[in-house]
Amino acid sequence: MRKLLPFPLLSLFLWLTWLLLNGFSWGHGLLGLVLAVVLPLGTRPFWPNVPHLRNFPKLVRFVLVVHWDIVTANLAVARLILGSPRKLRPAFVELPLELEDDFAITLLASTISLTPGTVSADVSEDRRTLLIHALDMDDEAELVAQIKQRYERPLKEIFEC
Amino acid sequence: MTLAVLVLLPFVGAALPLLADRLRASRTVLALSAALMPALALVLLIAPAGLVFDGQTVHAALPWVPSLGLALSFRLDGLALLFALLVLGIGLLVILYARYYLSAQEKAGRFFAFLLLFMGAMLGVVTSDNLLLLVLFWELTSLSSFLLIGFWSHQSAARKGARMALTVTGMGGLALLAGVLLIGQIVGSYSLGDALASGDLIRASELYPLILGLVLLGVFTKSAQFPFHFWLPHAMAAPTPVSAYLHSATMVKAGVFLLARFYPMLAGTNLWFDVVTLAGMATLLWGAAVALFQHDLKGLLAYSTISHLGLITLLFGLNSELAAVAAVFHIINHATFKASLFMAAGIIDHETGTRDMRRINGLWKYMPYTAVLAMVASAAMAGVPLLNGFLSKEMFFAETLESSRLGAMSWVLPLGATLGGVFSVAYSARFIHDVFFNGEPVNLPKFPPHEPPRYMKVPVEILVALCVAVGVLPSITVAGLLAVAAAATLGGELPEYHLAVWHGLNLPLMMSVVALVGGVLVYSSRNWLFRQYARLPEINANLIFERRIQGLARGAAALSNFLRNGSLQSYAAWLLTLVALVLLVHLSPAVLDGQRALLPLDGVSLLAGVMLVVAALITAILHRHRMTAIMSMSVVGLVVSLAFVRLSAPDLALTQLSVEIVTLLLLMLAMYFLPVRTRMESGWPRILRDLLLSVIIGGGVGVMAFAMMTSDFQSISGYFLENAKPGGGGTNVVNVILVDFRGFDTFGEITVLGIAAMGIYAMLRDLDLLSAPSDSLGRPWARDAHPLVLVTISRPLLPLALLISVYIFLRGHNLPGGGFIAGLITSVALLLQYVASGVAWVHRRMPGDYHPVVAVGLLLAGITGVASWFFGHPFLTSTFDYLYWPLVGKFEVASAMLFDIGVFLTVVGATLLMLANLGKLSLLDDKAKEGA
Amino acid sequence: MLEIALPIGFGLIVVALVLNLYRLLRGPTLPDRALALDTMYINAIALIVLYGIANDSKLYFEAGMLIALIGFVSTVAVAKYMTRGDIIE
Amino acid sequence: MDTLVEFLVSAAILVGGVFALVGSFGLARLPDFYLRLHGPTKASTLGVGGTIFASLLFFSWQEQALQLQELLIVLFLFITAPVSAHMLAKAAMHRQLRRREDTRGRPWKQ
Amino acid sequence: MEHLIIAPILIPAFAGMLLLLEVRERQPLRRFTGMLSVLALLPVAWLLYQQAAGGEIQVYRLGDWAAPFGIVLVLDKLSALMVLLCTVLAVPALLYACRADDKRGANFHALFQLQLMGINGAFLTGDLFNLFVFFEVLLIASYGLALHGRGPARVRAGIHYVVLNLIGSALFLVALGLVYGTTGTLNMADFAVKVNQLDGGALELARVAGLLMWVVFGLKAALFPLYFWLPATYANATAGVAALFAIMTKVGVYAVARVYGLAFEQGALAGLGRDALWIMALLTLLLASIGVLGARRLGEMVAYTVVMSVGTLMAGLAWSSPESFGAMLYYLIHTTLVSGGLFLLADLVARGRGKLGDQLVAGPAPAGRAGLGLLFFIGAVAVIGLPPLSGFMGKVALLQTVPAPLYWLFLLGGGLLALVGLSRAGSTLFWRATGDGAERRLDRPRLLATVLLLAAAPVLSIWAEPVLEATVAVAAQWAQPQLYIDAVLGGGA
Amino acid sequence: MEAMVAVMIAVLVGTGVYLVLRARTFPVILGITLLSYGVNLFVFISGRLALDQPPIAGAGPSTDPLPQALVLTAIVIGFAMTAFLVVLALRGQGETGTDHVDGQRDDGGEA
Ligand code: NA
Ligand code: NA
Repeated sequence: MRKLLPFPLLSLFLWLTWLLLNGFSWGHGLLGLVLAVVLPLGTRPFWPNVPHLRNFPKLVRFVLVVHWDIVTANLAVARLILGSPRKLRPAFVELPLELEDDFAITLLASTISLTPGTVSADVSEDRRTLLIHALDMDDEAELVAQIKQRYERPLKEIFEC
Repeated sequence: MTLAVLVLLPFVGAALPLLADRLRASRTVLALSAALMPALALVLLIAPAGLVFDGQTVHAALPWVPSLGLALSFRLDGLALLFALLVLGIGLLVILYARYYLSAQEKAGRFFAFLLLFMGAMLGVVTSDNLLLLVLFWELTSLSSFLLIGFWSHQSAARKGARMALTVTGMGGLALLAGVLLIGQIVGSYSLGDALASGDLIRASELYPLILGLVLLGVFTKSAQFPFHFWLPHAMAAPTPVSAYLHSATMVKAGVFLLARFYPMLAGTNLWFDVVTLAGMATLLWGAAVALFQHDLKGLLAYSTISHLGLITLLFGLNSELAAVAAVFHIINHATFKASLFMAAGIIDHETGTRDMRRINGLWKYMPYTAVLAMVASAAMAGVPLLNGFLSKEMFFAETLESSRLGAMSWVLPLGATLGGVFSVAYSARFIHDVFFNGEPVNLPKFPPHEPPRYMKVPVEILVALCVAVGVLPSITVAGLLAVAAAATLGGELPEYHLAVWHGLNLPLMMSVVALVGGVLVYSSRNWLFRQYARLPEINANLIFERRIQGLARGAAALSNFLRNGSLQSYAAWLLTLVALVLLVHLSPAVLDGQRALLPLDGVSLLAGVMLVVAALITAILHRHRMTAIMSMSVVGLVVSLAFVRLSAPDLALTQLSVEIVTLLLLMLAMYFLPVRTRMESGWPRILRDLLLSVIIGGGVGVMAFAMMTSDFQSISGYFLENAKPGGGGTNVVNVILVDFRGFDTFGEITVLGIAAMGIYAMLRDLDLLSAPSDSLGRPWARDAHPLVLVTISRPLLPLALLISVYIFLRGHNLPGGGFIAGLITSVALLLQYVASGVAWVHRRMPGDYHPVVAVGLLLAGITGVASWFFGHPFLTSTFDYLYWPLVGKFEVASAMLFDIGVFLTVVGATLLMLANLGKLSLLDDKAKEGA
Repeated sequence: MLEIALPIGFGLIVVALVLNLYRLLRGPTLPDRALALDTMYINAIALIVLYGIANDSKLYFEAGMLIALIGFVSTVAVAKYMTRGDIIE
Repeated sequence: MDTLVEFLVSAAILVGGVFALVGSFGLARLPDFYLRLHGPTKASTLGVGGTIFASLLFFSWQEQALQLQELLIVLFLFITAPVSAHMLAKAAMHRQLRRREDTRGRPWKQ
Repeated sequence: MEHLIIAPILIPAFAGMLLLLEVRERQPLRRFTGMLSVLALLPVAWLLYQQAAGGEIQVYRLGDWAAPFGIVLVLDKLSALMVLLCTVLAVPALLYACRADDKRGANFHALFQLQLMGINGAFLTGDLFNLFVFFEVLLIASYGLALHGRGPARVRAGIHYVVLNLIGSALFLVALGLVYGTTGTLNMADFAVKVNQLDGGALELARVAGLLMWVVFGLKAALFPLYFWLPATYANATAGVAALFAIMTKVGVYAVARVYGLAFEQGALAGLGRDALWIMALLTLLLASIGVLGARRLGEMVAYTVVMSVGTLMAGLAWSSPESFGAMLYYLIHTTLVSGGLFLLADLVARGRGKLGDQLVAGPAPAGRAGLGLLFFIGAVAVIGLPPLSGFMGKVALLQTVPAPLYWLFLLGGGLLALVGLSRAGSTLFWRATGDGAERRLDRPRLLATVLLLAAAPVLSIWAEPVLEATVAVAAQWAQPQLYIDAVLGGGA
Repeated sequence: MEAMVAVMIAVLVGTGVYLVLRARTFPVILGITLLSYGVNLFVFISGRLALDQPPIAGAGPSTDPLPQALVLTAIVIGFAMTAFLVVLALRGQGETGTDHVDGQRDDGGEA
């Protein structure tokens, strides 16, 4: 099983994608399954080290949180953009990373970018710090704490521990 | 048929000396091998000659190219016989002479081969019974003489002389060809017999002056008539046997031969008289006068030859039958004495090592025997009684007195003739006196000179003997031959004439006497004359000609380089100007007569259109800021894709979008090695010109587009819409067209892609390029080559993109998609791996040579096509069926899909072959930097 | 309702696109232009999706999906060019 | 079409359009690159998201079956869009683009 | 046997693909494959020619779709002749390349085969868009081949060649858009029928389409003022490639002949662009012969003779009588083979002279000077049109069938200029030699390839009658477009 | 709509022509690309314009599919040609040391 499905999450993801694309039918279910197995196997060499999913429910919860944040942040940022640019308080913020896994770090960076108002600008060479640009920052510590609490910690629980 | 064989014998014979040379045969054997075929030809000539003397004309014909009217047909009449005898007879003597003349180091085999080639060509000219064949042999004489004159190719003079002769006579030959073709048009046949019989027709034709001009151009160039005489003296750079043969006895006679041959066809008009006579007269006088002043022995003889050819030409021009007879007679006589004189000159050159008469003096003492022979021949040339030259010259004088065409000016002709005679005597006297007497030799390279080898003199002896025999007993020796030759020339009855040494005391004899006495007087005042001559500016025709040719070549190069100036901008402007002209001239408002209803224009489309226009204009305006231009061009691409969406072309939208991305990758790869900015280089005139072209062509194409869109038309497309599903098994008609109806186009298209990839690979291999060590702002490049976020995201995208590719591929037959787009998506996903993780990383995980992928893709497409043969169908016939599987249900299997997989693989292979190798380029550069 | 909402939606997005083009032309820096192009691609997705709704057709979905999936590769290439010069190394 | 559905679809379209415009407006108007970088995030999240939601509703209603295909667009965009932003930010920092003077913190050297 | 007609396309195509599969660059294997392919093409081309000579026009329906809906290949006498000619040229050209330059870059053999595929496809197709596709196949392959090897001059010429042809391709597409947009078809025969049913604006657009095609084909054929790319491109290509390129200009000539003969010989647009082609052809002839005279390298000189021949041919074509067309075809065969041979010879000479190459300045004598000199003499005589070789026959045929004073003047005058130029060149290269050249001895296979091509001059002369009969027969069929149209569209197929 | 498409084509062809006539390989590449866009659109519209009539059989009225297939082929070929030209430009840069279309060095000399 391990050999056939080295990355079960990926396979699941691919299978669902296939079904989303084609709609469900037995034929596509089968074909999608085949593809979901074959494609990760075929691209196996491109995956040197991938973290294993530890906690699926938390992942679901994380996704929902992020979506919620996207919506609310969008509203907030829209106000900022439409308002006077002078009032903006831009800042570069360095976020010390607790995450160690590349994949998790990337997910964190992406999440930060997806939620309006912050963009992850760089990852330090030692992968200990994430540079973030914020559109309008009130207090650096607060922002860091918020990110750590809402995104980094869940990610750590989902992929690492 | 003997005749045809006879003419072709020398050509065969040309191989023999070459063969002998190969076998390292002695020079005697070489000469014998060369002489074999001409001798045989001469023997074979005996039988037909008999018939000719009986008044018959012998014919032989082999078909060759009837479509062109070209046949290997020969005729032997008196004129042809006369010339055949000269060609073969003198040819044999020249071979014998050359055996001794050529030194041991020289490539005698080649020499004799060329000589025989020439002999064959000459024989062909004189015996042709077909006008085209005549021209063919005519040009062959030019070509073979080119080889002979240039035989001593290490000498600049020989090369130049050869080229000049070829150029001048070649030009004449081309003119003659044109003339002959016109004659053929009038006569309706290229048979010489037909043409000769159609003289009235030709002379009456309005093309006659043109024909005459063209033919005479051939004649005058070949026979070195004024003003085309200048090449002949420079042909003297040839070995003397060649001069003796070509430039006295044969080739230059081809011109006057043609006058004789075409006499019944072209002569008899005033135009003929005026042109031919005047050219002859001018040549006669010019040649005779200049000959006297030559210090080169062969130069003197060459100008004398020019002069005598002028005399013959003049005779033909007189439009009198007797004059024509005299001309033929003088041809014979001149051939004999001039050939012997050249040979004598060759002997002297051979024995003294020089041909400069200022150094050669008093040879009488050292080689009396040769001196006698040369003196007799010179006397013949001077027209001394009891020698052959006297007889024909007498006839010539007589004929000049007969003509009344010039009316009150008729005295000019005899006066000119006499004057020519005077100079002729003078230069003959110089040849005798200045060479054999006139004190002691001066500083000869070879001293003392001796008599030449015994057999080297034999040819001279024979020819001199002929001069004397004809001169003394013309009626026994030459009368018969002259009669048949003259009769053939005139093409009818011969006029009354008598060949005798003594015609009584008459005006012609007086003219001879005047010439003799005058000549001696002129010669005796030579020192004064030479001084006057030396004051004249020296005219070296060779130099002038060479300079002219060089100037011509320079001019040609200048013109060529002006047009082909090496500037792509100029070439492209020519091309586009042509297009603009087509549009300007042919695009009338009439094209806008369409009645088709217009589609409404909505705001979104309008704004999108404006965006495209703006982006395109910005691309053009800001093209010097390269990155900006690339970005604005991407906008154009995006809007074009959106336009395809809007205009019901989802397949095209997908294709355009994916191509767009790959193209941008490509450009970014290239930009690493290219300057980021373009300098302002075009001046305003050019920019305005280019703007004009852009406006005309862009506007024209736009107008045509509008005209097309607004007019209705009938097309074959209904067929595709109807048959896509039942016949092709798919509902996406575009895809069915691509893989089925017009699968062959697609086969070609993927081949193009594959070839492009191959060509790109070939260009990239071992290409050294310097990449920029810093960015456009002068900063060193960033350190982070493989950004973490990019790397991490790129990896799951690979299986995802592959999944999407499969999806796009499978649905292609029925819905937008297909192998091509799927292939591009896969390629982009793979390229992303390269971008994110680098070449080395990727190549550790997958083979880096994409040639086989392209090959397999193309082969798959090809084999799918071929497979239909086994079902009895043509290439690329597709088949499909519906299969039922439990659970899965009904699904379609089409051979076209296999073809589409071929497309997919080709696209993937080709794209990666191009871009991955382009990406690798920097690795080489890095290595180079490390090495440095 | 939809007849009103759709044109307005189209209008909003097209105006967004025009603003993107403005930024692309205006620059002033290369990253600005690249960002503008990237945004245009994204707005184009929205446009295509709306077009699908307007025409009640799902045929245009793949075009949007294609941009979403691989459109960013262009931006990545340009960004990599700006930082490293060499996009494949 | 059900009025409620139609209302929801219309609303989603308008939300999508507005956020797309706001994002692009920010891109056009904000004073430095790093600020402008925030604009497209709107477009790629709520802008596209709104239209996709509209599309989902619309086609699900039309075909009376759940149509989730369009979700893939959002999904893919969520995967890829942050990478663009990240890479562009790195490019901007490398080029040491001018930032608003009152920006706190400093970009990293590349 | 019915599939034989596609073999001239598929044999080189598959050979090219297999060569591409051979990744280890085993040169002998590659050479073997390439030679095998061209040698297999020889009997195929000959058989096809024999079939076509029977008079029946064969139509091959690709994908089993009838014209005008599917693409058809059409084998008539003209296309069969061109395919045969291409094959005959390809064998020595490849032989030479195998002994000379094929290793100087990657993928030579695959490119060579696919080039043949493109050329043969262009000759055989009966569909205008498919003609475009095969044009692109042959062009992209020719780009690769033209750039084979190294050197700035080659790249410079390559850029010019490629860019001009890219513009040409764009123009061709515009023309095809107009063709489809007015007549609604892409099949050549169908187009010929439909174009005569047009009127009004559509007819005007079709006229522009036709004229744009002439421009495009004129660019391929290298007519004035579109020939400027040719001398540098050909002169800088490696010898085998240049020899093969001798047929490339003829593809342009063929394309004009094909489309003109079908659609514009008679009917609504009869004589379309004929006068312009005539004038351009004459100017080409004149300027190219001036170019021959002014050339500074032998390769360039030969390239200019190729342009000269294009002028000669196009004028013969523009005269548009069956007789002149027959004569033109004879000349086409002659000039293709002989100029191919001269390109090889130029390379032999250049190699023999070492650093000086084929520059027309005095230098060391190449090995085998006498033999090479003789070959040059033969080639020059043939190219100039002097008797007794094929050029003379061809020129006489053309002069007889194109009785236009200006043409006579330019053809004969051009011959004279070429005579002056070539005699100077020959004299400089073979007579003015100083000392011995770079190579000790001539390479036999290279010499053989050269001799094989130049042998065309005497062979075509000796057997001028059968060849002329054949080309006249080709012309007779060409002059009856209805035969072609009926074969393609007829029988309700 | 037709007029706007015609204007688009005109501008694309016009700018393409202008850029093709520049002296450096890079603008020529841009020009060829723009020209291709314009020409592809031109071929495309030879089937006339139609809104929301994708050429899917059995799905209502359909626009002319043939030009679409032709343009697809043309796009692919155009891509191949552009790629070749780009690499050729690099080769030119590498061998002549300049990106001038005639290989003229900026100092006026020839490589
Ligand atoms: Na003397
Ligand atoms: Na690289």
